[in-house]
Amino acid sequence: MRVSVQKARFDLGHEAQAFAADRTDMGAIVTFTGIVRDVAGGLAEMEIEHYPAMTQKAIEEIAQEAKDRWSLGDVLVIHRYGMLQAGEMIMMVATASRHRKDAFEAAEFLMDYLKSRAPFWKKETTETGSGWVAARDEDESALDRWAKSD
Amino acid sequence: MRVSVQKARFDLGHEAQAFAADRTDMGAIVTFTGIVRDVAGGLAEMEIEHYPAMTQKAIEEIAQEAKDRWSLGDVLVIHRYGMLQAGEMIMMVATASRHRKDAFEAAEFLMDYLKSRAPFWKKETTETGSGWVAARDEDESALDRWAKSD
Amino acid sequence: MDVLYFAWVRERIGVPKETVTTTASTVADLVAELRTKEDRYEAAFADLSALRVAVDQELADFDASLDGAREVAFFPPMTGG
Amino acid sequence: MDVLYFAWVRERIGVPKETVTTTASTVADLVAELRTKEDRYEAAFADLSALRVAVDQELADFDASLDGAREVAFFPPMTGG
Repeated sequence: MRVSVQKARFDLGHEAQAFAADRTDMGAIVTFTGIVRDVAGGLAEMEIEHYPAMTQKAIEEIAQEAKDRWSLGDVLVIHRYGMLQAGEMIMMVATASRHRKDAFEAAEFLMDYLKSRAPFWKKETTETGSGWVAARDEDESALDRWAKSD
Repeated sequence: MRVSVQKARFDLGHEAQAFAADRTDMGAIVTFTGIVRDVAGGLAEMEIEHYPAMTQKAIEEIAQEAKDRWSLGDVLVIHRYGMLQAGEMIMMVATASRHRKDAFEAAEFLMDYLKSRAPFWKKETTETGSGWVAARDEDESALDRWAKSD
Repeated sequence: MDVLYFAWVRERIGVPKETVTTTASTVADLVAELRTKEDRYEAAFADLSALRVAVDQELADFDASLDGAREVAFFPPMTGG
Repeated sequence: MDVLYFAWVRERIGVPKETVTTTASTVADLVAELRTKEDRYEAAFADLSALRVAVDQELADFDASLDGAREVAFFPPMTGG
């Protein structure tokens, strides 16, 4: 398990290949990559603020919960902060498992939790002004499906 | 949309990076990679047979159906045939969408269909002999969730 | 009509492809015809539930018509991905 | 006690962090105290449903106890990923 909260860019190709390399025990690798999308008005830049003392720990807890709930060989989470341009990669997760169902579900779980429970906030600046990205109701409700019944 | 049925190895890193590059309109990229898993007895090699006249067309139809059912910016499917060793990548899919739900669902849909509807057959050779990999009941039943109600 | 075999069906029949002259109107009729040919066909077609079929490179059922068909392929359930 | 603010909460309050001397026993008590200080606090805390809180770097509810707490952070709903 590796969790990296970083300002620097990362190379999806390099990370995906390194994560998948020599996993002869794992048949399935799923990756998710989040990219800064251009918005109406033309995105000039996106600034990602985070809560340094909390971020790493919060993501590690989420990743550990994924490992507890699914049969995973490995988990990787990279999340950037700072100033980003349209088209730049914000973050990625990767999961490895024997069968594809675990890898897919764990990656979706990680994304649903990162969206609403990891302490990041995004501010978009366009030609016409700037504003904080609002949380989407459907991101909050996406968490419901992972609620434990016990 | 790109579908490649090939004997040659592919570079997940290169493919993932190229697929994601400059997608300023797409915020979410999901990839799935299938890897030859080692099995009890020690896998010597895996041979993948396919139906050349049908494979490309069948996968293109599956990819087109994914594009019809979800809001996708792009779809990539690479599937190898021939002789593979443990740890080698068999295939990958990649999907791009504005929001993560479409990319995840489309990638799972593609995988469920490729597993049971694309004309590939796997033969494993171990130190103790060789045999055709049997289809798993759960792969067949995985298709049920994509059944159209109309 | 070209008849193709893949995976263990190919191994049991012994050839990947053959040309068959037939008046069978459905896939099931063709299978019935082939089964009477030789033991190796009987061995390959003994359990139809273990087989899948494609007519002109499209997945089909065993009761599919062969009217105008140029190529029929028999194989076990697919294991792609 | 250290009180931290992020995103638009930070912008409204005007500082990312401050040290507050308080006898508040819950987060809600602390919020009530802060709101009486200055207009900028009232502006930031006007709608609690738009706010989230962490106590010692763990997400918490507004009725969470501050007993032994060293750091409280206020921020809008998170938008990671």
